[in-house]
Amino acid sequence: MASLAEVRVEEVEPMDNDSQARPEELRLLEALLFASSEPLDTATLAKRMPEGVDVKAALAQLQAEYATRGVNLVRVANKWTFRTAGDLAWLMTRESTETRRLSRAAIEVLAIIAYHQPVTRAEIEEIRGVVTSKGTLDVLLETGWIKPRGRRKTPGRPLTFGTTEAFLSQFTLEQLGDLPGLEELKGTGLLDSRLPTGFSVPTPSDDPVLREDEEPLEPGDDLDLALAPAVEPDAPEGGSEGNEG
Amino acid sequence: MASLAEVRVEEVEPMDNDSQARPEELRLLEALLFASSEPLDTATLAKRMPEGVDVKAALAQLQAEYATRGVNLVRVANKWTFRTAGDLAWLMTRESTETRRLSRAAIEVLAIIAYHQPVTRAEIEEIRGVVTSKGTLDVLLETGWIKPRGRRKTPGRPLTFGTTEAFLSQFTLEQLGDLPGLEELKGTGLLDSRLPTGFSVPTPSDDPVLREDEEPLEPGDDLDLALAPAVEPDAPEGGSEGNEG
Amino acid sequence: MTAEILSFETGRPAELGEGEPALVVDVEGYEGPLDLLLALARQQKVDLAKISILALADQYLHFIEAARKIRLELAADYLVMAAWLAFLKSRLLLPEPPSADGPSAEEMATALANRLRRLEAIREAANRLMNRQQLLRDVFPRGEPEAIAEIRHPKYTATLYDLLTAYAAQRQQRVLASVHLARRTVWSLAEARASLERLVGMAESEDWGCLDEYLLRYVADPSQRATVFASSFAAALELVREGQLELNQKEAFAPLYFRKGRHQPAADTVPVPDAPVS
Repeated sequence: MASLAEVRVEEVEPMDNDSQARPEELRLLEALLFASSEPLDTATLAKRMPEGVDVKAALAQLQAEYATRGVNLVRVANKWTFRTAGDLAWLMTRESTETRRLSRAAIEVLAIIAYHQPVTRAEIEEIRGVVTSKGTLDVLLETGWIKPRGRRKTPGRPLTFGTTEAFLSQFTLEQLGDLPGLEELKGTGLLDSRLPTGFSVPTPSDDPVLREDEEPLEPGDDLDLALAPAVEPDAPEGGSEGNEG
Repeated sequence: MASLAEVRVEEVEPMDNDSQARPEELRLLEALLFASSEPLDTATLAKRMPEGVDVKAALAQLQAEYATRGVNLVRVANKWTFRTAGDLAWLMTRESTETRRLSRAAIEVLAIIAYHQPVTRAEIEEIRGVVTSKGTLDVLLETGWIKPRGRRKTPGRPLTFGTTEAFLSQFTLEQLGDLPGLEELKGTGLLDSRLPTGFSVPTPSDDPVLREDEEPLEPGDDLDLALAPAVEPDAPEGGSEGNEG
Repeated sequence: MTAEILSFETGRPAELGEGEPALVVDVEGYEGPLDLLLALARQQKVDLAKISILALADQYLHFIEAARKIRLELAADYLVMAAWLAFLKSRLLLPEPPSADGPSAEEMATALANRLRRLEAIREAANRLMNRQQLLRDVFPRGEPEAIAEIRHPKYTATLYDLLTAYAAQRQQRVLASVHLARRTVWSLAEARASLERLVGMAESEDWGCLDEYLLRYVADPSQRATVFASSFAAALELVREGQLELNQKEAFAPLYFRKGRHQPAADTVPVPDAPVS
């Protein structure tokens, strides 16, 4: 066995020689990105690189290098990060720390927020045809994937919800435009929720800049209360939202 | 820039083709080691690998592959883990400078060292009439403006302190002798002109040549211990130096 | 029904008796009336755009009726939808009124079909989203991140002026303090007597002088007054005994006056503060 190991190491050596010609900036990027558990954006990386390094080119090269490895360089929320290769999920199951299982209702609400954002609770309910329980929104808020982003300038000033960077990171999306099936949905006109307000815009956006029909949250906003405006805590909600996916 | 990136990616492609021939177990090990929250030993890795994989050989190959990269596969206490390359430690630290004013106590001590060097801690204390806290000397040593230069040939062999070149540079002095003497200090009104006749200000000198009553520092000198010989960490020091800042 | 569905929320699968109709078994899995409608529409196995809303309304109403026969309660949402569908059905069956306000029956049916399509589309999107590689489920970040260490370099500042001021103040303070402390703490008897003798010697006139006044002139620091006074008084008494000095005090605590002694003293004529001689 030991001898086999040695043979293999020797086989590898030519590769090492190759990589000595590898630009130093790849080593630096590699080290920075490897070390960090959080995705890093190009600007942050550039700041840490020596002057004159073409960070974008180096990242592209690094991404190509790692494409076939067990660890890939991916772009999420316009930031770069190393992640284990998707096809190795089977291997990684032990690492998985009891991932949250979202209820079917929660998954639907999350999708509606993602594809229709900014969207109010009433609009979510209009699409689903059912009252959203506070618990469902709470669970989603807890994941950190959605956030209240403002208030709609309509009577009652309802909260508008949108997705976060953590959402993009969770689903390995470079940007919101990469949502699966988004183009088809836009094509069918189904994203236009056709609410009487006429405010909805058919293209979802997580741009933190508020839309014309939104106003900012106020510092003292009691989001908790705002989430459950006039809904009974029990019966109708629970009743309408039964089963887990 | 974009075009450059493309060119580079293309250059890398042959390498990708190479790595397609890379044994799958290297990908698996890579992913496992990357995602693990702690170093893994060979036995644990072997358990996660498909049957018949020579884990030791694969680890050796992986280690060789990563040897010249920004991230190395290292062995810690018989367990394997990825670590950023040792020579890139500088990259993994963020340095920031913050401007701080020296405390009044530190400035006093510094001034006494400047004028009376070579001077021991006990002598400083005699001049100031208060115990000098270790912290004050630490801060001064940190500034790089003072340094221990030898030991006084008296019982206990206390350290003697003197100023450095950085001191001269900080205070824009061509040489230590440019520090104003007694008459100049009186002339500027810093010293009271009615001081008793015995009062004198030494002619400062930072001549590195040890004086007759000094002996050189020894290589293994534990300067830290020497700085705080037998002083209580708390009460008397802090109490006597309340005038910081 | 409510109760059963709540039990669903706790994750316990609904248990149904063998004899219950399959139709009702299904109702509990639905996320509200729209979901139920969508499921029924699926049974038509046609494009939702071409679905027969009339047939769908019929199916829904049948379903609700069947459900009500067995179950006492249905969530209000389902009943509202039933009512609306019954209304839509009647509108669809009747000829359009000539001057209809609001949407026509056809438009209402299309709107319902669109709602169903939209719900179906978002579900499909949700599925595709959830099937993406998810962090901590399929792909993993660095398990043992290496923190970027923040090294703070304090840059100390001090000016030459700071340095010289500190030095001068420190040295000066110590020197002056040592001078004062040595001289002022105690006025010895010998010092007091010498001073008094000088005072008396200088006093040419035969007038009374105020001892307190002289002493005050001597002693700049008021805190030294007590020791100076005590020593001087003791010295003065001795001088009186020797006949070199006469003392006078009008009453207790009144100022002490002195003048040069005129004659040799007699032991019994020594004035004492308590019994002053006028």
